[in-house]
Amino acid sequence: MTNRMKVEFDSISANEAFARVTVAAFLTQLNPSVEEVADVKTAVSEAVTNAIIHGYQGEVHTITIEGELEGDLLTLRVRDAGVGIADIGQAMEPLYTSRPELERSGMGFLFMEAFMDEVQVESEPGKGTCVTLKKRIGRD
Amino acid sequence: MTNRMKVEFDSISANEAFARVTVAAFLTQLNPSVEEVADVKTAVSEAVTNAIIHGYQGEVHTITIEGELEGDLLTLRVRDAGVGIADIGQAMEPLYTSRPELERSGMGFLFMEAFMDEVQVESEPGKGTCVTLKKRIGRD
Amino acid sequence: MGKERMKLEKQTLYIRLPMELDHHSADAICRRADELVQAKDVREIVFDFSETEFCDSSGIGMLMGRYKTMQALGGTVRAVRVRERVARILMLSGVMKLIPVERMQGGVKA
Amino acid sequence: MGKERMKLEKQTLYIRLPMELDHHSADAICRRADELVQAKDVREIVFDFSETEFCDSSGIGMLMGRYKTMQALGGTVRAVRVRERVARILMLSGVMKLIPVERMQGGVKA
Ligand SMILES: Nc1ncnc2c1ncn2[C@@H]1O[C@H](COP(=O)(O)OP(=O)(O)O)[C@@H](O)[C@H]1O
Ligand SMILES: Nc1ncnc2c1ncn2[C@@H]1O[C@H](COP(=O)(O)OP(=O)(O)O)[C@@H](O)[C@H]1O
Repeated sequence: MTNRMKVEFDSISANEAFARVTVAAFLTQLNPSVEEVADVKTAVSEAVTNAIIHGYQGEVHTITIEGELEGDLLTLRVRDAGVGIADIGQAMEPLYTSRPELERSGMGFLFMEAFMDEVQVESEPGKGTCVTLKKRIGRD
Repeated sequence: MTNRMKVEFDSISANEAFARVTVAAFLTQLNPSVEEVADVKTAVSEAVTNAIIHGYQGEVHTITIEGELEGDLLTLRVRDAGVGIADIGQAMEPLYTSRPELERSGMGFLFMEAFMDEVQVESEPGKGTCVTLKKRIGRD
Repeated sequence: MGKERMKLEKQTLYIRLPMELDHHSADAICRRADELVQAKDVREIVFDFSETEFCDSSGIGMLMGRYKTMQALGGTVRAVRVRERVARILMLSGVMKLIPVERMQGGVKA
Repeated sequence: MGKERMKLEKQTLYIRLPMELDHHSADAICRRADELVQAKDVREIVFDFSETEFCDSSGIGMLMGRYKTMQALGGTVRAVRVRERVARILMLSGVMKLIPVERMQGGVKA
């Protein structure tokens, strides 16, 4: 089973739910458990919210999610062309947030790590960020 | 309320359901009725199935759906870069099908017309097809 | 389309249709039904729509195709337990003029 | 966040949370709750999670923020009727160490 999709949408907060449903619909083909769907939705929600709040700082631009199914492996790439991250190590530390005034908990990356098998971040200040999320489905 | 999305996926039949769910999730923001969601899903299913069967004739290539919300108007564009349609008038005739051997009923365009407010087809033989579907939501 | 969704009783083939009847699912059903019709002495096909919430023109194609095959063999086709939304689709397609369609009892919503 | 989802009874503010608690919905709730806390004499906020099937770190941010505000005012915050899946998120975040969390009774699945 191999399948690919790519979805682009405006960086407005109403699209957080849209991104979750779209990824869940794509994932359906691997016959995931309810728990696995919830895990993936949570991780996608974190990455997309970060692109909206931090990447584009509230301005409306395009967010892209690429999805790939290969065997039992789901790979997602959430991209923005926003401000980027200067210190990725610091950004991924639990509880670190650059925007405490916005009710951020600093737990976005923590949740991505908790619910996916693998989280990779590539970023260049001024160019944007790509978060790669991987999870094997149906293993437990 | 303005919003845009674009989704690309492989032309495999398992993605017909994916396309329906994705468009329905996008539409949610206009607070559609159950009936309106079903109407739009049916039309999308027809256009995507046509791209898979007729446009790409079973080969795996990319199908694109662009969605736009403006006020209460939903606009969808379903595109393939497949064989195209030589005679659009004939193709849109109820019951016409070029592939009767494939259990086609020739009712795809009929259903699109029945469930959407507007259906436009642009196509060039050898280049591909774009079906534009429009519907005002929450009018009745 | 798992085998367990088709059942041959005497000369009647019962087919329990899926939640979403589109080109993807209809294709598999057509193949499996035709195999059975060719291998066994089937006089009637009963399509059970009770679980079907979505149906597009590929579902109509499936019904029409089975209707033609069975007619050629002197047999019949029926659709039972059809929900409101799907009934609307069957109506619109004109397939109700060829095939007896029995709606779902008890007002279950599509 | 409609006004009807927040209710002030004596000095307790009850907030019925939405099905999906994400950045989009949490933002609106924070704004509205802070308005009420500033305008009225609120001693306690009770977050009713009974409808909430999805919660991400933005929901945690909302809880932590309200906890800090209420603490500064000498008040308290509680979460009630939390489903399994959401409880797991609250656990993971450590927010359960700060705020009393009462699970949904009757084994309703998230
Ligand atoms: N797409 C992004 N673009 C720019 N910065 C980001 C992006 N994603 C995360 N960051 C940075 O990483 C930090 C930590 O992210 P996260 O763990 O999700 O916590 P939070 O969103 O609560 O701040 C953010 O505060 C931000 O500085
Ligand atoms: N995307 C497409 N690419 C090429 N040809 C198409 C496309 N969509 C429709 N057609 C042509 O239009 C005809 C009628 O389409 P439709 O009304 O959906 O009926 P059906 O799919 O059952 O054949 C098709 O048989 C085909 O010849």
